[in-house]
Amino acid sequence: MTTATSLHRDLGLTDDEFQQICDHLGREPSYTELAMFSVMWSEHCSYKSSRGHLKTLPTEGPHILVGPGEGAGIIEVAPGVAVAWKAESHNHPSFVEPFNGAATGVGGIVRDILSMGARPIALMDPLRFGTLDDARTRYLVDGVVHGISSYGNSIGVPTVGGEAIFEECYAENPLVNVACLGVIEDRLMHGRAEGPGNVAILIGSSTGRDGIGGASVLASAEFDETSAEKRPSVQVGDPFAEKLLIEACLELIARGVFVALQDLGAGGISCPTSEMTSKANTGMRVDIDRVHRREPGMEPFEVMISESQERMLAVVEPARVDEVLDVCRKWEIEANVVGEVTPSDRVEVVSDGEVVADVPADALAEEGPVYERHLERPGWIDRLQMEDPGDAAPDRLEDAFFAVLSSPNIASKRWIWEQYDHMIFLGTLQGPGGDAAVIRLPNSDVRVAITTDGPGRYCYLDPYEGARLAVAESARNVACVGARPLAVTNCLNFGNPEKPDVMWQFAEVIRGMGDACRSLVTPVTGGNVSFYNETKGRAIYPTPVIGMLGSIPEGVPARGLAFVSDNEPIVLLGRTDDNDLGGSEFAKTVHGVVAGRPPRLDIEAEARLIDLLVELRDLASSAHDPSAGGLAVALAEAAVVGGRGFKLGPRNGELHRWLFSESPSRALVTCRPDDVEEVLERADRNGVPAEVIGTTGGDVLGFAGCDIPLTSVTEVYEGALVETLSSSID
Amino acid sequence: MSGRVGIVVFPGSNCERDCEKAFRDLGAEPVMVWHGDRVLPDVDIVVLPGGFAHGDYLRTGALARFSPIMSAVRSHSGSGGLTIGICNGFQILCEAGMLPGALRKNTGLKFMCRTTRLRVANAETAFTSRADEGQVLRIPINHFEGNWYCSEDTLVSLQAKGQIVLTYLENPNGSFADVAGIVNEDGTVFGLMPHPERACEELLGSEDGAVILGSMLDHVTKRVAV
Amino acid sequence: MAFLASVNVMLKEGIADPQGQTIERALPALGFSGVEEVRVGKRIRLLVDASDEHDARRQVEDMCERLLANPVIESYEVIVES
Amino acid sequence: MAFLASVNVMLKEGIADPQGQTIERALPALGFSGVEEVRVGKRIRLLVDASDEHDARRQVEDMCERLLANPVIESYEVIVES
Ligand SMILES: Nc1ncnc2c1ncn2[C@@H]1O[C@H](COP(=O)(O)OP(=O)(O)O)[C@@H](O)[C@H]1O
Ligand SMILES: [Mg+2]
Repeated sequence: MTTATSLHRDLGLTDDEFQQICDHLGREPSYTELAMFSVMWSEHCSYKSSRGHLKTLPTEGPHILVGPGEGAGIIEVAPGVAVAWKAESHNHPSFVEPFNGAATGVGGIVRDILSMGARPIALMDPLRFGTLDDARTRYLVDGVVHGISSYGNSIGVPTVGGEAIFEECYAENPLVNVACLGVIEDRLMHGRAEGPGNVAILIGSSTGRDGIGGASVLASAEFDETSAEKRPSVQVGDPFAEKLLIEACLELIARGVFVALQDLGAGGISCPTSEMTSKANTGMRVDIDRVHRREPGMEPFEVMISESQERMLAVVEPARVDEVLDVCRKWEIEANVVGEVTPSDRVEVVSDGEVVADVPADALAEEGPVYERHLERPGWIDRLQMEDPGDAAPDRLEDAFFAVLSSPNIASKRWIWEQYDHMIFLGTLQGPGGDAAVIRLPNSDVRVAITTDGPGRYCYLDPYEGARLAVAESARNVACVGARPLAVTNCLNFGNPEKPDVMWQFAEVIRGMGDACRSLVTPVTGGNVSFYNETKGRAIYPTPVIGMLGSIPEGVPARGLAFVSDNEPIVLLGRTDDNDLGGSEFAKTVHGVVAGRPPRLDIEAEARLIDLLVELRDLASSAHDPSAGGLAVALAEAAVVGGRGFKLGPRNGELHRWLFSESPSRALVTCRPDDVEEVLERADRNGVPAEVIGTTGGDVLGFAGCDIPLTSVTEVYEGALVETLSSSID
Repeated sequence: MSGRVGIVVFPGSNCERDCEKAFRDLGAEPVMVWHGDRVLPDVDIVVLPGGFAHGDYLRTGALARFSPIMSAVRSHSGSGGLTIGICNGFQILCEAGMLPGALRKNTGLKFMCRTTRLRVANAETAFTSRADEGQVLRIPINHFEGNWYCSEDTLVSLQAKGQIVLTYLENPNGSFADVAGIVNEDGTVFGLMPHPERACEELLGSEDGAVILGSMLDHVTKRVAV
Repeated sequence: MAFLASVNVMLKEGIADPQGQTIERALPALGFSGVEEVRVGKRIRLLVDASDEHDARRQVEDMCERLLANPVIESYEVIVES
Repeated sequence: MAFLASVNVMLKEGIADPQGQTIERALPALGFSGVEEVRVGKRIRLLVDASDEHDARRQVEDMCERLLANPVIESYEVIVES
């Protein structure tokens, strides 16, 4: 074997890690082995900085069939009905090449879901960009949305929701997260290469030099000018190949052919060969000459770490190999036997009859380095929290209202979601535009609600509180559509973990997320960590994106955020704190300030509100939670989408505080006039403050003392984003 | 009411299950037909569903027209059987020359998924008998290449022969003469960009799609009865 | 013997080309004035095995007629190098 | 003075080209054997106002860098006729 010293640094391994590798092997690694370790021990694949903290998260509950550690979490949403739910990030690749970066991000999360044996049935795309006055950002937005649209639409999976948030801090580190929901059609798959003598079949696209060190290296090294050199390693997505891969695998899963199945993502074929064997205490002999290639003259190490898209590795009993190859032929997709499960605990790689790698599977998959990174509460955060939160009264309330409403963070995201097929499968009972999407599972009446939320601003001001607020809002959003929050997936986007303040933010977010999930009994079933979202030393806001999944009993009428008929009482549930303007959209857009403390959360009050919202399924004709933009925006959205105005009763105190405060644990509900007493009574029984603040109807938004015509509000809400983006270039 | 419906599945089709559900809910008997087969099962109606038949690389529907099943589809419609091409199916029918014109990229150069309002321009066809002339239907579109084109002369003759069946009230994609759906001269082959199968259930926002799918079933069950 | 062939597929004259128009609209903002009649089409390159250049051209033209171009809206030209 | 320019934009070597691969896989079924390395790119034609051929080329190359091509994954060539 040709060995390689010092090279390890170029591959992102520290001298110390290199020593550990030598210790594992009892010798210096070969070139191929070094490459395999470099991808498997990268931050992206090994979670070496985050593992210790992630362990503290609650992961178990009555509905959780599979927790973290597999391709996706598995949740039982109704007796005998299980779904897969998982989020991933594709931030760096999307910055380098927005269209393909986002497209391959979708492809990756879909294969995660598929690896569990589930059919992917819905996608969500939480996005973060810089501000739209920058042409490069507009180009990124256009490319990312087009990439998600082109990939998701052609594999026939609806994109039913997401987020689009624009802040300076994301200008050079846009966040492209994607979450996917799947349903187990036949049987749950596991990534365990049981049974020595079984064979490994590589299914899908041919292997090229795509992303040699792509995701791993890209996602594990801070950006700087030299990143240009990494560009040729951009991976191009092939949605058609993915579609064939999905159908072929699902047919084979239904036939019960697979012993084990895993996707190839970051780390290429090194990942499933080591992880599947490590889990099963087996080994694998891989003959890489049998890996179908797209390019001639590839080195063994290139084949082992290539991140060519649309590939899966299946473990199959020898007797059923032909069946697998036949089904793949029918779906016009390539498949080859590339290895065999061995009783050893090692991954052996053979090329031209020569052993080019021979590594303990555990060393690659399980025994990577774990770092207790130094963390420290930064001094700047105390100063920041002391600063004026920007809650002073605006000159004119109406101007402030329109300023907030036309902020791209608030205005309708129709321009984005109309580019996504959000209807296929005839299951989207509620698509983009609501608090959460409601999906009816195929061939059944079981309904689940999904949403994603990640208030980076709050987390910047106070990572612990911000994370709790993120969990609370996501749970509230699914409760608004009548669902009981069940489980959480997440995507944790942070700066450089080698910096003590970033690591402190991370630890605080984990602590906050864990506490909130414990209180709301919504275990964390998995997720993804993306570090090094930092350019030239400038880190993004700590941005944990929470993906909440909830279930709705059969036969419950779909409930949206829109005012559905005139003369209905508008009930505000929950307490409004006039001082909850820190980090608010009002403070940012009207005063240009992001400072102070985020809104205060009483998680018990949140839990009571959620119970009430679920209980009000039969009575409430609409429900919507005031979040970014506060009551003013929530009321406006309900009016615009419902096509009818409202009139509020008079109020004393500073109106702008009441209207724009972003206090959590609140919701607006409407109901038939005869039901209002019952609604208030139930609120009282649940210990939730409730107050009738107005009635629906008319063609004006009647904020106490300030009437605004619905038509102009609609124009601004629907038009603002399109306007700012229209200068965007394809 | 019955009616045997053959839904052609190309490798990249993705609306076949939706079509199956919509037709079954209307009381029909849908069966899936693999594009690689050379013969159709005994069916009254053939559906070319939406999707990306072969990834829609090069041109939408460009490769699908060469699928073995397509000659069987031709003779099916040749002998009076009904064929409907929805979205990608419409594109395939144009590429295959079974319908006039071609479909280009939307003028907005964006994929569009939204509910559109359609006017029934001809209610005398086997695909619109349940509608009244001029009736407005709310049915979603879902495409990047729905911008239908044909020559002026072709358009004139299509109009003269009542082959233009559906037009957009608000043209979303630049389609020539607001055309959303057309039939062939015999009235046996119907191609449209909107997805009727997505509008057959009140829960999904509209039941107007059932007007089209139901008309087809009326037609074939009548024929069967005779 | 293998010949390298290139095919240019363009929308026919008179058929509106939104891609071209979009680029044309975008160029002035980037400081390019005086650009007109922008048309966007496809370019396909391939290696074809043929007995001679003439045969290669014949094959590729045949591919265009049947697959690579749509005669309703597109025109094509074939370039063969040896 | 107006020059007619053509730009060929192709994916860089080594970058996967699913379109080309799909067409290549399909051709044999249509009776075209022996076709290889199919790559699909863009062809852009435009009229550019320039002082001379050299200036025209300079302008168009500039457009490629900034708008017509995606330098991350695509390479381009410019042909100027007078
Ligand atoms: N990138 C996107 N893709 C799809 N839908 C989006 C996207 N961004 C926002 N949306 C949709 O717009 C609506 C408003 O989003 P948001 O303001 O985040 O809702 P909330 O405040 O209830 O969390 C939601 O229904 C969301 O799904
Ligand atoms: Mg909400």
